[in-house]
Amino acid sequence: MANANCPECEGVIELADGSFVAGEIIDCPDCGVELEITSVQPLTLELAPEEEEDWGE
Amino acid sequence: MTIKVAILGASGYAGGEVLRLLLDHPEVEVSQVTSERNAGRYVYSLHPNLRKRTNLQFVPSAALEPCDVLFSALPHGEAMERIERLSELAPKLIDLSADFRLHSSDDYVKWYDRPHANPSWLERFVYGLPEINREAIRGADFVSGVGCNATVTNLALWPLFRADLADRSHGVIVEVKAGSSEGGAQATPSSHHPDRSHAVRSFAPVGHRHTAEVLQALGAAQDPLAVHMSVTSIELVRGVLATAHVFVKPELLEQGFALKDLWKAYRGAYGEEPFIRLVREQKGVYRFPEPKILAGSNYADVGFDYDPATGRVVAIAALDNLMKGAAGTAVQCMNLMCGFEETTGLTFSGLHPA
Amino acid sequence: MTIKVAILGASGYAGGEVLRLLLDHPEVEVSQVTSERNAGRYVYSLHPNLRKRTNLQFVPSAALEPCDVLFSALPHGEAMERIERLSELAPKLIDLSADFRLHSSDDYVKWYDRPHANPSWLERFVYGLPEINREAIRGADFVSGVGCNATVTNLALWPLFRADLADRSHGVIVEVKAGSSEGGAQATPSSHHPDRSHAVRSFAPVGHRHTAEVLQALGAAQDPLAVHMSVTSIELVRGVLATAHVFVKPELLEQGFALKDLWKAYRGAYGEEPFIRLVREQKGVYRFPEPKILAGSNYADVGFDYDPATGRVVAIAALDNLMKGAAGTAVQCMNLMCGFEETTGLTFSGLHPA
Repeated sequence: MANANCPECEGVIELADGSFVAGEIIDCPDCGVELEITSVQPLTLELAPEEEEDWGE
Repeated sequence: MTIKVAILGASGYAGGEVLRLLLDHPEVEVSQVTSERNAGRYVYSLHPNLRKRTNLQFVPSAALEPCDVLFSALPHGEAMERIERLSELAPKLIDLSADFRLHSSDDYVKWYDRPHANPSWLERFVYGLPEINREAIRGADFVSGVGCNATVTNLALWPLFRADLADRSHGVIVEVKAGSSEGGAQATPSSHHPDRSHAVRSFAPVGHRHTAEVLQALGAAQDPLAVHMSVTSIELVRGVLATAHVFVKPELLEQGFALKDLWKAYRGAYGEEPFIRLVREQKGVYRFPEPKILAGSNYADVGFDYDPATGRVVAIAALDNLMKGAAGTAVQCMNLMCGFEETTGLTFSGLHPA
Repeated sequence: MTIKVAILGASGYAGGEVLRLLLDHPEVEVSQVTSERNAGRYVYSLHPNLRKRTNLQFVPSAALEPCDVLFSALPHGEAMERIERLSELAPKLIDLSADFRLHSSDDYVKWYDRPHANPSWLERFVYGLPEINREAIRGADFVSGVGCNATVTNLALWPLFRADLADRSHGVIVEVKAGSSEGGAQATPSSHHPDRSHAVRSFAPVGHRHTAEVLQALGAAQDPLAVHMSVTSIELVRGVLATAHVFVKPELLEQGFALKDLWKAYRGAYGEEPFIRLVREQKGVYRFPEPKILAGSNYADVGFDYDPATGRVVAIAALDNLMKGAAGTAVQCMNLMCGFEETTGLTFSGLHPA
């Protein structure tokens, strides 16, 4: 298991070895923010660029 | 070997909800349920959702026989009058009313405008909110219920005070939005459908009694905290949402307090809690806690937001006032008191859409 | 030894409801759930009530692996195109869509305005309403789901036709009042809150497709029956109520047909049914079936009234369109198909108040 902390909420993210590749986008299980896998060994994550959905209430 | 459990005052919403949960609880046999007015009638005549689930009939409280656990869901003021007699009926007692929630009889007089009938019993009761009082409840024989508006407020704020992040001198302002089932099963002019529908009604701008339990949970003798609660009735039957406004300690602001610190405080307080879910998401419709998807479940959803420009933390919590705010928490306490797995009989996840 | 179950198309309301039920089903392990659009995302991002209950993530349908039971909850028209491939994935398949509900491909073309993609499969599917088809379902490998408006109508009327009390020449007029979740998870102009709220909207005065299933269940080849359905959208999310109007056979009227004959017919049809409750009471607020206390439960409440002056029977039924009208009935069929106790994982009683 590879793990790293979510840059947004510091939640622990665990990924089974070999189940992910660099550049892949995953969701943080705690805060749901989209993260980009910037390296595999060691596992590093960055906030994926994504546009903020406008609710327009 | 199941335990025998009786419910005193089971004609109301809270008592009916305890009954619904216990009927599906693998360790429990519901021995008796009482209602003076409805003695002899089938319970499902008042609780139609329980049709075909039980043929239990209400009995008068005088007919109550000894049992292993007694839930009391009588109107406020009844249990404290009858506590001596009730305590002889069962070794473990859980009272959902407000009679034994406050530790100090002075507080009771102040908030409930009458002297407590049995003040010596106050210290024998443990406040029944497992998330902040689990070990005391585990070993207790007498446990009080919790107020729904107090609980949603306490669960929203607890991590901030546990981690000592809040500027106590600033006090707390909390706005509670509440559903109609908080008013109970008794019809009143204000619950008349044409007047209650689509209400956005300032029910209690000040002086709501549940404030006492928030002061008790978050207050500290040596460092008083001002809690300012306002309750607004909204278009909802089950469910309550609290939006609490707190300010971060100045010294922490200087050290660069940020959202991550809130995650740390909330995860630290609730990471292992079976019934608390942290909800703060970037996408989707339900990004912050919301009551309607919690109806019938024992979950409390807790979230937060932060305004770095002013240091204001907005702590948000939602729950079902009849479940996590009353009956669900009471059954959770029973599980702890009897050594059952804490989530037994409380795994319904709520509905979506609802 | 639990069985492996997958859900194809689990991002919608019906698929999400099957997932909610299976997560709490003691005999089942949910192996995979698919959604093309949401592949890789946690299921609770679309089903927030399932937060903290599962860390399952959606996978694309191409990644589906063989399993013991496959639920398909794809949009109408998909399963019939892909049935050959799907049937290789699991020995037992339950399709919640409308693709395999009708036995005759002519009926399918008539009601769904397009030819059936795989008509030979129609006779291999059993119509999945246990209350009128239990033995066939028990032995089946391929079972269809049920339409919610059809089911509430069928369950209201079935005892009358089973006991041959109705004057078939008169036909049946049925008015269905339906909640917004029948429209599914996709937002449309008509589901826009400011327009959908407080609607009392004549959604389908004539030609509702579910009529086909009522004709199939109650019709008889040699003695055709006219079923006239109208659907009105009302202020509700989950839930549907059917009010059906039928006239007693003239000869029975002459023999002094009375209310107790209706009790006899309904008890005869439903006395042993675990999920049907007969509701016709003199007192209380809920004297006839009503959907709101059924939300989340697999119950259908069925009742009736009778006007001796005209011989008109009013048959009334209520259910949760996502549960007894879809996912609950589908899981009930799985229990029958796999030899589990029929009520397993389906004991939630619904909430009151709600």
